[in-house]
Amino acid sequence: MTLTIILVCAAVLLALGPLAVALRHSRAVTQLVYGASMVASAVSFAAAIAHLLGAAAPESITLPVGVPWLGAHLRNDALSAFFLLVVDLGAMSASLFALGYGQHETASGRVLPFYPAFLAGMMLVVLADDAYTFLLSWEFMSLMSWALVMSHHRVPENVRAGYVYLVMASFGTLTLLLAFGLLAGSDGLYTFAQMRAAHPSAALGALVLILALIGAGSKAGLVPLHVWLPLAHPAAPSHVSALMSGVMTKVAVYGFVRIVFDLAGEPAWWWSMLVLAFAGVTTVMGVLYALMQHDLKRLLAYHTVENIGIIFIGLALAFKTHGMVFASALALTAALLHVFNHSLFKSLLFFGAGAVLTATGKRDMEHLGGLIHRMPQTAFAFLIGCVAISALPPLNGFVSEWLTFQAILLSPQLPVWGLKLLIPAVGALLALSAALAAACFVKVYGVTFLGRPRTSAAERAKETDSFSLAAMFFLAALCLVAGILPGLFIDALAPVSSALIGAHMPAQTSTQWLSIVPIAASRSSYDGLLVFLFMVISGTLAASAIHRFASNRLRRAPAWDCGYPDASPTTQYTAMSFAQPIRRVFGTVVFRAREHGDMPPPGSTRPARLTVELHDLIWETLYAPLAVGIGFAADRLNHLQFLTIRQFLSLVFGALVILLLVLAVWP
Amino acid sequence: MSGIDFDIAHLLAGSLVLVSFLELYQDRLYSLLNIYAAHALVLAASVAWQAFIQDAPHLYITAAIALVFKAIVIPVTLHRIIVRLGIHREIENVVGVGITMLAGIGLVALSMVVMLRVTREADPLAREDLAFALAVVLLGLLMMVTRRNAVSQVVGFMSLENGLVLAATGAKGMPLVVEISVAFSILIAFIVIGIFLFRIRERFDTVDVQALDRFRGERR
Amino acid sequence: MTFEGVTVNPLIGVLVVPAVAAALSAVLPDYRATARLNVLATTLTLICAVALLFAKPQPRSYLLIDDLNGTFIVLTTFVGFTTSIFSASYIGHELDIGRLTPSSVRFYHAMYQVLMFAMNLALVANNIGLMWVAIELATLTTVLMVGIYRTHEALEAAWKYFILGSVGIALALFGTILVYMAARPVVGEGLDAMVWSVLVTRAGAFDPALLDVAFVFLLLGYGTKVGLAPLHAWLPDAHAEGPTPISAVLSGLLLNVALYALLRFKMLLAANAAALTPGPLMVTLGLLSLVFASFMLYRRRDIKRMFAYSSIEHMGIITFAFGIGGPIANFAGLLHMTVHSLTKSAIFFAVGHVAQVKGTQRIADMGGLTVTHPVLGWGLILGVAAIAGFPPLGIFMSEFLVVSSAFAREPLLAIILVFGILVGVAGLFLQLNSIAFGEPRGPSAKPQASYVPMFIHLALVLVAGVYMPPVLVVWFQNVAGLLG
Amino acid sequence: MALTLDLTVQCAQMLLVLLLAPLFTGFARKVKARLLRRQGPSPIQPYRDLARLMRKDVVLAENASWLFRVIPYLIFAATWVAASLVPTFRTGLLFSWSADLIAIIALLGSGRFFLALAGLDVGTSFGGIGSSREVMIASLAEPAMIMIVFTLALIAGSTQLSTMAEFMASPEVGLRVSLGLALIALIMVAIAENARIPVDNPATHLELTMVHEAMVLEYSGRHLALIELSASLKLILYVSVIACLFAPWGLAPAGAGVEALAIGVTTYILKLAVGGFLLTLFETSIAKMRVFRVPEFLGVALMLGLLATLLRFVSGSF
Repeated sequence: MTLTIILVCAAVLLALGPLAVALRHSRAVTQLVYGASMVASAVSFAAAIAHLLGAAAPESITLPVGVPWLGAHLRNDALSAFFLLVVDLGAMSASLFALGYGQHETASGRVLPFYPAFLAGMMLVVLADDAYTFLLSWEFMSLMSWALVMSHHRVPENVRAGYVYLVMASFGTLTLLLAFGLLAGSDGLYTFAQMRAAHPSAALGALVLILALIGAGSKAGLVPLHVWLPLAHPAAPSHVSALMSGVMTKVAVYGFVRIVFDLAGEPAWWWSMLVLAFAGVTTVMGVLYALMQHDLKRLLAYHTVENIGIIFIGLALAFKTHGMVFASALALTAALLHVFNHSLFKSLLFFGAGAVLTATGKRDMEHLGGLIHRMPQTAFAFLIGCVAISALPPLNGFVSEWLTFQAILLSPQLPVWGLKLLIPAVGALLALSAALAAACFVKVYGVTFLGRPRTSAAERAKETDSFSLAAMFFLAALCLVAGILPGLFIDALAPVSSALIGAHMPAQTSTQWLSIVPIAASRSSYDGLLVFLFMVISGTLAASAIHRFASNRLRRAPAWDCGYPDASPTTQYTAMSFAQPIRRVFGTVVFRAREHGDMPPPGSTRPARLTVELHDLIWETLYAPLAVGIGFAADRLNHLQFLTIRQFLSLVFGALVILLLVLAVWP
Repeated sequence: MSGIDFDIAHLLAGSLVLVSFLELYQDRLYSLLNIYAAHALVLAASVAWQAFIQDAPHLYITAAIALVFKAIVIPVTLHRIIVRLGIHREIENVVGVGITMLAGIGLVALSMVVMLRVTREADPLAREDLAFALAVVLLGLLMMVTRRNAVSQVVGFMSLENGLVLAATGAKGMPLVVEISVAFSILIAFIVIGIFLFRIRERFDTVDVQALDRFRGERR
Repeated sequence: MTFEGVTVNPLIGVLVVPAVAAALSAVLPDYRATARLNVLATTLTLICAVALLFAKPQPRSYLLIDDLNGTFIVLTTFVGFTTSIFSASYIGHELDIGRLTPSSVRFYHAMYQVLMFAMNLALVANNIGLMWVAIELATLTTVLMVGIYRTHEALEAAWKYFILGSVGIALALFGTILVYMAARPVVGEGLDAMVWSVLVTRAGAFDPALLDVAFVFLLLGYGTKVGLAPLHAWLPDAHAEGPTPISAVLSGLLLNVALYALLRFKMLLAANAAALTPGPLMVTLGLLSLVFASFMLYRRRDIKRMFAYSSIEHMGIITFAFGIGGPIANFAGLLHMTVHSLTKSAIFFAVGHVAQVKGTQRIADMGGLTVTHPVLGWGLILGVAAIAGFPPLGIFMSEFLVVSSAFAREPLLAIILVFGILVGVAGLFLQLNSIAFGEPRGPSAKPQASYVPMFIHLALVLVAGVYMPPVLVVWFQNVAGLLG
Repeated sequence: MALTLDLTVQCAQMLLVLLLAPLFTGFARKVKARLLRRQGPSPIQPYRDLARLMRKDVVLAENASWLFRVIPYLIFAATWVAASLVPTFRTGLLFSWSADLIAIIALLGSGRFFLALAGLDVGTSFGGIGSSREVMIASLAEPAMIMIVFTLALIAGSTQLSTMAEFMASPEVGLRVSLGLALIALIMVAIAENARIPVDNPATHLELTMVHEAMVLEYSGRHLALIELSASLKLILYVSVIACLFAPWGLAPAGAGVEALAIGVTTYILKLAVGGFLLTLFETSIAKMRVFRVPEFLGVALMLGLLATLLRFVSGSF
């Protein structure tokens, strides 16, 4: 029953696209489209929750569209229901945000038709039950998001970003197509049920894993294949980049989980090592890139790469090759919980960035500052997002990271030697990236919201509209609830992990005081609620005691500036200067960072100039040579266009002679 | 099919290949046209002989077309066009004559190997004919590839077409042979008219295909 | 099919109507009348073709209707019909800006109908010699139409097309003669040895070696018409210099008809077990043209020449699909042929509008199409997305089937195929970015011709991508079985 | 009955830690002064400073936002909650299972996060210097700390501090190389986190060198008092973690009677005294490093932690 409701919602969303084109001249089209998509995703969200919490049996429907002799199979099992829940929650909040944000959208004619179709595409990917429907909705999702990225096409960078994104998306889809080709075999068993029944051999499974890792990894943003993500996400309008970062990457994770955990059969021992290596590198590189940025949305996009790394660390530990089913169940639950948490706080942060963008018209942090006085509510919601993404208690980011650490701690019993050495290293990388993430978000919040406004645009900023604020506070509240009562969410994930791995974490709600216990109480437990209550009580206790017994008088005075006459706002720390110590520690190796100071000769009043030179090594060593290679090949082949007729004839003649020679030689 | 008929047919087909070789050797347009006329003549003889052996009257029409149209009308018109275009004294050859001849020999050997390997139980005449026809076709193509002048390329194409007619007549009882040769004649007529009608001369001041190519689309 | 009491056999109708129309338009003085006659003639032919589908006449010695050419006849006449609507307004505009004279327009419409006649004849011909003559006639008419503008480049393109086409046709004739030679000892002399329906039943007994040589010549002969890689040289210039409706017909239909002829002969070889499988030949040519054409997209400066190379790329994919063989790949090949001709002709309609609106075909001089002409711009983007193989349009399904079935059988070839497709998509969108997006460049006149044909085609491609009518599926499947 | 006893012990623990913290800082300053052969203020001087600061009124910068005024209470709450969960004189505290060692480190992390934000809020460059250096140090100290936690968790089989302490007190812990490495790494991280001499000089006001002081430069009155108190709480937290893990003798077991608690308290105070003396001895014997040599210092700590974990992962005996 729930599946039909969800499909109706998807159909409504698909119908909204042409409707938006038809009504493009009417004034209320923005409100209509976003309102309708919010309602549709809300209904579908309710259906998904009903299915997941009710632990209902998987339903499936076959529509007569698609490959003629196959039809389109759609199925809503526990895994799909969870990811559908994540997609619809993101869609709902993005549409709510867009109700307010959409007013300021200049190219709304290019955003409205594709936005609901993008949502429908994501929902269908999660429900697809055969290779054709899966890839169709996967590629349709990419096409729609490409169109959204290209909505501000007058800016050349956006056009380039859209182009890189589309080429990488096609590359990813074709890799997945090869993976499905392997699973389907030569007589075309394309439905997932047939693929599961076929029980692929170990070698086939390994190849499918590699192809899925490349295909889904490129859409999710694993490091060597992440280059499009920081280009495309900032180029899209804010509510779309929130969806792309927070939700589309999760649909890519769903693709990986569905192919590798569900269809690819028994995992081999080295699978987790491969995924772990990719994940560890992704986590650290993502956050190091983010630290070097001063464009707000690019920084958040790079952080998506980091959090995808964390999710894939959880997935890597979730392979059940080592017989320790509970450890795998814990790791999978940790990964899925981080999927949910990340979609919450990443969307919240992108909404905040969107609100700042509309208020000041600027994305570059170096031109912002002091927004906490002018946009207090946005600042508060953004602060909650920053604390959550930096994995600090009592919010939800810490819970999933803590579970991942517990999964890592369970691994010494693993028989595989390689894992014994790789896992502590990845544990160290995870801890390092958590600390660097906290540093990065101190920079983001401090430079953007605190301090004094660095430009007049930041000075004239005003608070955003109520819809955007509603969306932001809705997500902030969810972050807090997921941080305080993680047990509820972990129990909701139990059917998913038992479907995929056959076991799930011990029921959390039975433990006292709603704390979460990964394996056994004696081993480790964490109680979000109590820690939060303790902090609130001790904080208010201290405040009231001091205000009653000690003084509560307060007066304002100019800040201490070592006696300099006019402390202009430019003396404040900027994003690049804040990251300078960390850049000096990590940057020289990872980005070949060099600083060139050029001091004026004594007596001249020319300002000194400090230039920082950073290289994106991955782009320069992997993608630039590829583009140069294709350009070179295109140039060489281009000469074939300008031959004389005689030379073309000699081509034909050569082909004929070669074929005849082949015939003569052939037995 | 008694021995003598086979030998004569064999002789005529072989001589056609020989004339094709001669054409390869020529580098002056006048002599090229004369050799082509001879080429058409031999073809007409061979088709007539085939008509006699297979006592298929319609082949006589093809022989007549070959004789009248290809041996006389086309060379004369081309002759007059060359004089009008004033290119009769040009000597042009892209690849050295020696290399062209060697390539020609290679091609004949290739066609022999391909064709003889093919038909063992079919009657020998058809097999021989096809081998020679393939040789003439390949030589015609070689000529088109190694010549720079548009008219000599057309002559190459026409000798290629003669090879086809030889093959068609060699295939005993093949219907539509006449229609095909008529279609080809129209095609050749188009070419000749094409040279004249498109006033290649006035447009490009020369019929040298090299000049023609300067006006390729999307100049580099 | 009774028609006011006159029982007109649709098979004859499909051929007679264009022939009569050609004669009439050569005679009619006023060019506007010939334009309307052109549209009327193509509508009548379309009706006959559709009628043909239901009243399946028995194969006769010269004409044959079976599942394979049933669909292609309808496709050809339909695209001919929509192109005639487009060309009516397009040619009118070309006349206004003086690129064509009224007499040349009359000549153009006559040649258009002769081309329709030739293609229909080639599709329904049962006699392989007749099929050869029909394709030869089609080549001649397109040569004349390509050269209709009388500019230097047009003449050079026509001349190149003429020479290469004639060489191709000569090779095809040699192949046909060889097929006859192979058939003669088994089927007996005379007409029967040229009748395809007889040949396909008796092909098992032919001499395999002769069939192989024949197929080589046919592959190279008709391959030139299909525009496969080493033989493609005429195609880009013919598309770029000829009038746009002719590029649409050339790209959409003539390539299909040539490939259809090749498929007829592939069926012969498939029936003969001993003959060398044509698979490897077609696969190599297909991959060669796919990868070659994909790389050529990058440096193109003329919009029509770019889409010509895209046609070569897709013909490469289709030939690869038939080369791979197997029911799924063959079905995908047939589907790809149908959907490609619809999409490519739609794109050429759009390109025709763009050329008229921007007054030039050079990509560097046009830009920001979605800003100046939103409907045309987004139509072109939809067309390019369809040709690049994005869902939910038809080509995605055929590429899905080809790649997945190919990877299961020959992984290495499938990887080259995927590489070619990816490079092609990257090249196509690189050019599209400069045409459709960014700041508007170049003049932007008001478009005359109607967008209706373009959007009809794209709607059909969308339908083919989502829901295939079952009757079409059944035809394609049993033809896929025949193809081996 | 047991619940009330546990509750009283828990409250006793929270109060004990709160009261002892300033004393411990005062004692450390006194010992340092004596080692430098000068008189030095009395150990209870910090209490007088706190009382003085509490009475003074707060001088806020014009640009300071509401966050600037809330942060001291947040930091104090986080640090106090963390400190109250560390077993000092008795293991098995009532609320010890609500947060394990990783959660305690994370609580300190959020304290540091807000302190860094406070530094940036005022909008002068001093706060920026302090915050950027603080997060650089934290970005190396935290992974080292997590590595230490991994080592200890693998040895003790749990990340709960009380179970670890009980395991450390039990005989089967034995002498292990990884424990030695973990101890050295923990000491180095403690020094870095509490801004002691080699990493940062707590007593200085020289802009170029200070890290922790730069962030709190703008605080005054009761806010400054709270931050000073949190700093000393954090110091005593680290010392008691080292004590309970690496010197667990005298820790009263879970249900122990009054006299066991008394022994526990006395040994705890003794351990504090020894810890304070050793800390100041180490501080006076070493000069402050340049800020950009701190990464190598903390790099050593991270390597030691990683080595300890690797040894632990590789085989049970290490």
